[in-house]
Amino acid sequence: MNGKSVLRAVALTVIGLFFLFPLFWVVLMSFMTNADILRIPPSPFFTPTLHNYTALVSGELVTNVGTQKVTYMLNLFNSTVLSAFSVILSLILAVPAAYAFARYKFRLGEDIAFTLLSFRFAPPLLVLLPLLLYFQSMGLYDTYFGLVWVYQLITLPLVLWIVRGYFEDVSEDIELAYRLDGHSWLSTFLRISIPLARPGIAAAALLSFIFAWNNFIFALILGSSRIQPVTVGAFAFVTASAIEFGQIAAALVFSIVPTLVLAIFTQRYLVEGLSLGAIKG
Amino acid sequence: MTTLHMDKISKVYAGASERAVDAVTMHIEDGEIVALLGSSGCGKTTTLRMVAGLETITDGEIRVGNRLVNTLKPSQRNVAMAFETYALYPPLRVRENIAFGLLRDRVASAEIEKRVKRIAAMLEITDLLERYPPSISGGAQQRVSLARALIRNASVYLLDEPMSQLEPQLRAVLRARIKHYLIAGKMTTVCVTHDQTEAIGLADRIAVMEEGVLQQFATPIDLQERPANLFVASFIGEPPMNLFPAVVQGETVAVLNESQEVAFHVPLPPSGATSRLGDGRRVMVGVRPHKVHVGPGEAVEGSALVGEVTSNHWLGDNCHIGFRTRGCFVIAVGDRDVAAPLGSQIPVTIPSDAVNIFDAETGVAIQHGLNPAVLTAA
Amino acid sequence: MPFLEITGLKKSFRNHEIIRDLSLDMERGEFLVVFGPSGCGKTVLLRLIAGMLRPDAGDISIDGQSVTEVNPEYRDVGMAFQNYALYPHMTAFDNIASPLRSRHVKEAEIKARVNETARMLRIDHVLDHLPKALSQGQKQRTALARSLVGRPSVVLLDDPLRNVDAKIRYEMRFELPRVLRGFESTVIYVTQDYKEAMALGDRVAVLVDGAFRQIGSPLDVYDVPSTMRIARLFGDPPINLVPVHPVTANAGIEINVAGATVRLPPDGADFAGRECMFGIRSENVAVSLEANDGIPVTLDAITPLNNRVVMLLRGAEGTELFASCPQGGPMDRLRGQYQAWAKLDLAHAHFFDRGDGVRI
Amino acid sequence: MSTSGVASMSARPVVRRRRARMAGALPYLLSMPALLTCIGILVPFGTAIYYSLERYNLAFPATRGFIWFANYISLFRDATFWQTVAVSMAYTVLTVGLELLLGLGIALLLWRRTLVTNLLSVTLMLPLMVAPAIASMMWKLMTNADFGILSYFVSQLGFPNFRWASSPHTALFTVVLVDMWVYTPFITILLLAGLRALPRQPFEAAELDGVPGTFVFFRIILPMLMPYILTAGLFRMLDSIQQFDIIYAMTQGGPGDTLMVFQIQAYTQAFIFTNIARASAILMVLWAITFVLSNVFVKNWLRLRERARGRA
Repeated sequence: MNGKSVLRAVALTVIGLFFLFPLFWVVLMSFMTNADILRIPPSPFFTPTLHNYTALVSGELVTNVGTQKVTYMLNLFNSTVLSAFSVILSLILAVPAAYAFARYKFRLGEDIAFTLLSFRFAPPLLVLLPLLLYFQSMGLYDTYFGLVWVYQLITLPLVLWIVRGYFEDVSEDIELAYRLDGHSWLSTFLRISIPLARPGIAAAALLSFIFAWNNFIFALILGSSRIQPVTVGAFAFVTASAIEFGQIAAALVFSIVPTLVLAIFTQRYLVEGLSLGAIKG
Repeated sequence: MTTLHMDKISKVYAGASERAVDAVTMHIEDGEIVALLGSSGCGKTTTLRMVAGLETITDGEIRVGNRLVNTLKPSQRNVAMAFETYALYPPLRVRENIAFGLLRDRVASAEIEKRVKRIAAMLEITDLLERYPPSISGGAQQRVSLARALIRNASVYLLDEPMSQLEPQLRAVLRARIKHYLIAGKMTTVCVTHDQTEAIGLADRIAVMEEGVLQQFATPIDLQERPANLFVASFIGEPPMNLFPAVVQGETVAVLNESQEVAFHVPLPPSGATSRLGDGRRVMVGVRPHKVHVGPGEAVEGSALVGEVTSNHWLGDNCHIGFRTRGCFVIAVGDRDVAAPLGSQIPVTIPSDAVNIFDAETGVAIQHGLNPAVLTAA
Repeated sequence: MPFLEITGLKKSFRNHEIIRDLSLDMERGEFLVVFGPSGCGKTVLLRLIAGMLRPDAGDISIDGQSVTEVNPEYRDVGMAFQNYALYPHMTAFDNIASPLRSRHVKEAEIKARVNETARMLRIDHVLDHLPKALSQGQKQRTALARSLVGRPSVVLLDDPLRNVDAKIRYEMRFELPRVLRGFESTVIYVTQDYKEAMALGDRVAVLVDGAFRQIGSPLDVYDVPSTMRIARLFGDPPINLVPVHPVTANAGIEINVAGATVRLPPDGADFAGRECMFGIRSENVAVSLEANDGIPVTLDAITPLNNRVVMLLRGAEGTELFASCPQGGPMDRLRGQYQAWAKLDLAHAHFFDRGDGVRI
Repeated sequence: MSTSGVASMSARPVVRRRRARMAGALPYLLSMPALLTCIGILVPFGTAIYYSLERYNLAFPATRGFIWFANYISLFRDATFWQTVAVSMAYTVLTVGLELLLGLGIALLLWRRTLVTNLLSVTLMLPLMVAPAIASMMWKLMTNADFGILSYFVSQLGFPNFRWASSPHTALFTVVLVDMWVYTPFITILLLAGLRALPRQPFEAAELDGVPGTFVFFRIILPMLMPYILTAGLFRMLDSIQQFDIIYAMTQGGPGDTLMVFQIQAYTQAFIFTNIARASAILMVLWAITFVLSNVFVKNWLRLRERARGRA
């Protein structure tokens, strides 16, 4: 082994440590008692306990100050509902539009597409402030529907631009061949275009689910604790005083596990999704 | 400008069980132009890349001149290569791309200028010198890639599918100019191609490869007239060789038609060929289409037949005639003026010296031409 | 009345005219080969006929009915694509069955017809494969079967042999006409390979710059090309073209080719003084190494080509000329550079106007 | 060939439909639902512009009224606003710059495919999947003065009173570090995809021709990677300048107003001081910046798409 490859190995180790250690440590903490956490020097060797998790699941946090009710399971449920419905709505809205933008060079087409894209880059608060006031007067404040609709700000452009790229890759000749076989436009769309773009649609759905799940600011502003997702719920945890650190860690772990699991499925598509399909190999 | 010797070189890719290249031996003379010919996946490109040093050699030895190059880095082997995918440097202008390879040879800039100009003129890319590779057509990029390789002073020139993307009108002239350039500069060249017309047009000798194995390494004329086996016979030549199943019967070879009946007999020469072939042996009979004599004309020794014309493809300088005779479909190449209207009956002769006989099982050639000369014995 | 009639077809993209005033008549059951180099507009033409594009002007009618405004699915046109355009998620059987399914043909009937078509094209053993499991040749046959199985009134074959290997391509030249005869369709066959065009077509339509510049038999197109461009498209090696300036001398016309004066046979045509291109095919140039007879040239390279020997000659002023002769002569084993003399067979000479390239 | 079929020549359909009218409208019909949603979001955007031109504080509803550009004028005269601009810029430049350098370095390290690099590139995706707000909280736990493991490590290294985000001196450093943890993988993954999409042969050609490594890096790799670098950089820049989640979850803009970047400042104005107008004006300034950036971005991106497509 020469000096160059030693250097390389060291660099790779440091990189691995930097990006993995925080996850590792938080998972470890979530299995520690308060006493373990507060021990100096900290040690990765301790008797693991599920206490933090059972407390979260049962909704009763027993601390040395007393028992406190938490609704973290509700937050998890909210995250799931909000993300799932946002994705479904986005697919319904954006897949046909993605096809239109991919296939037809129509007037206004690019303009509309870019307007939709620009939402990805607009400061969210700019829209949220007036929306909050509207929602309050329209009765949409603190409703799933209202939030799902606002979530379209993130998920819709994502689905639109990823799926558009995939539709562009569906050969026009294949569609034409199917039309020439005597099939209508609609049947061609349903039986050829959609199945061939399915990997893209799946990737877009999974990625937009993750993005919706990870959102923080929308629910912080547009909902009360009744409908807030885990991101906001965990924040309330951290700032609340009487909660044990192990339980915070457990809550954080709870909130990241679903997206990490999904990420494993989306691995292949991640790059395209993250760059809105900008660099498709 | 040196010899290139490959001795039983083999390649097994990591994780593969088959040999991509299997004990290939080729001795290439100084200044010789050799083509590696075969269909995709036959190992020809792998062989080339082993010579270049871009693939490790699993087994065997490669020598450039007297130097064993097995473990040398590509840059130490002094070889120049034109890649099938062009491998141009997109951020550099065409001119810089071509001159790039001369960098380390420390050629004076005036000299570089002169050589670039000359090679660009030969390959008709003078107008493109200031452009960037992505902005020019595939055919033009291929020419730039060729220029980059040919301009170098290397020991061996490796050209991977060098003309596959050229415009058809340009191909013939560039092929001839490049051949002239290579011969004039006494450049030892190995050219990989899947196109047999390319190989025949360019090379002094052709190595036909299939499934990693060198099938035959011979001059174009030998490959056409004395193919070593059925693979070479059917791979070389446009139109490809007519092949029929046949049985040795006494002093003749009986050619069978599609219904396995005897269609016609090819007489064997009285030189004891029968004993060598063995009575009753199943063989394949091959006849080059351009050797089939169509029409009455002068007497040719061979099997005289009558065929019904089923297709007549007139191609300007010659014509390809397809005819059926007693259940056999035969393709013949005739002059442009051969009169063979569709449906007509024409006299045809298969000259004895145009018949190649192969073993039916192994495909190995037994005899080329039914004259005494015998190349291979099974 | 023609079965397929195209009149005055025009199509532009972004002010760039791709199809310019193209017209064509075809009889029912006719087989027409359209030959065009890349970028000649053939893809657009086929899309116009198929109905995926609408022309800017002109009309397309099939069997007396204008289809210009008709959706592709109602045109009764079949098409085989250069890249096959098979449906990757369907088996070969379902691919071929697609045109029948759209017409609600009974399943048993579909089965019978798909099998029959597949047998004709010798792919009946791979019908349950997905396209990705098929070889190039099988893909191409599947695409062909799909375009034919519904017996459409017009079949468009878009360079269907381009992506298959040379051997299959050559075999299909013999097989295709036989298969097509079984279907009675009116067929337009597009190719970029001049040999394929000449081999397959009784009539070859040469598509250059968005219009048919010549429609005729292979013999017409090869021996009497209407423009210089067309002359160059047919023949390998391409026809030699040399700019000449004919002058009247010695009671005849003389031109200067590669530094030598050549006297044209007196055939009446007088185009002395006109700037033109002199064209002569390689097979009409004879080369001799001994006789000091003809145009002095250097023989630069010898490149055999399909049982012929092609020679690159360089005359004075650097003019390059191709000559070719059948294999088996003294040229076979030459290597390197030689002094030689070229003789032109002026009976097969062509002259084109140097401005517009039209034949003189 | 038998003609047993029903659908031979005679089956030629008689029904012929015109396509012209339908075909023109189709793309609009398809994009209509998405378009309507888009309009539903454009309306509040218009409203926000209007708010920024009003005197509008929820605590004093009676004073509401249209005042043209007075909000902007007072904004530009206000030192706190310039502090916001400065912090936002510092945050953006630091995160994007450091992440690009680190990301490029890591991508180059991972370029060659081995078991280790493949594993590591999967590992790198994990931080990216963690919600930025959650990531911030994780780091908050790790930098806790009482039990944080990182606090312990730095104290062992000789900085016993390193206070991370609670000190105005190190707060910016802390949030930039978290941002780097979350987003460097984004840049790495993008650049790695770029590197791996580069054709291999030009590098083989350079190897064969014996071209020096530095020359290859600066004249070939870097220019070829530039579109990816620009895309990644601009993407990150647009996110960074609008950063909210990480900073809010870590310090809510503190300590003091050390970390009052655009969106935090606007949030504070709106929800602490109920000054909707001022918040809107701040956000409009931010929007103008992102608009310019995203236009640059989109142009570059389109070129990239065309090139990628042209090559494929």
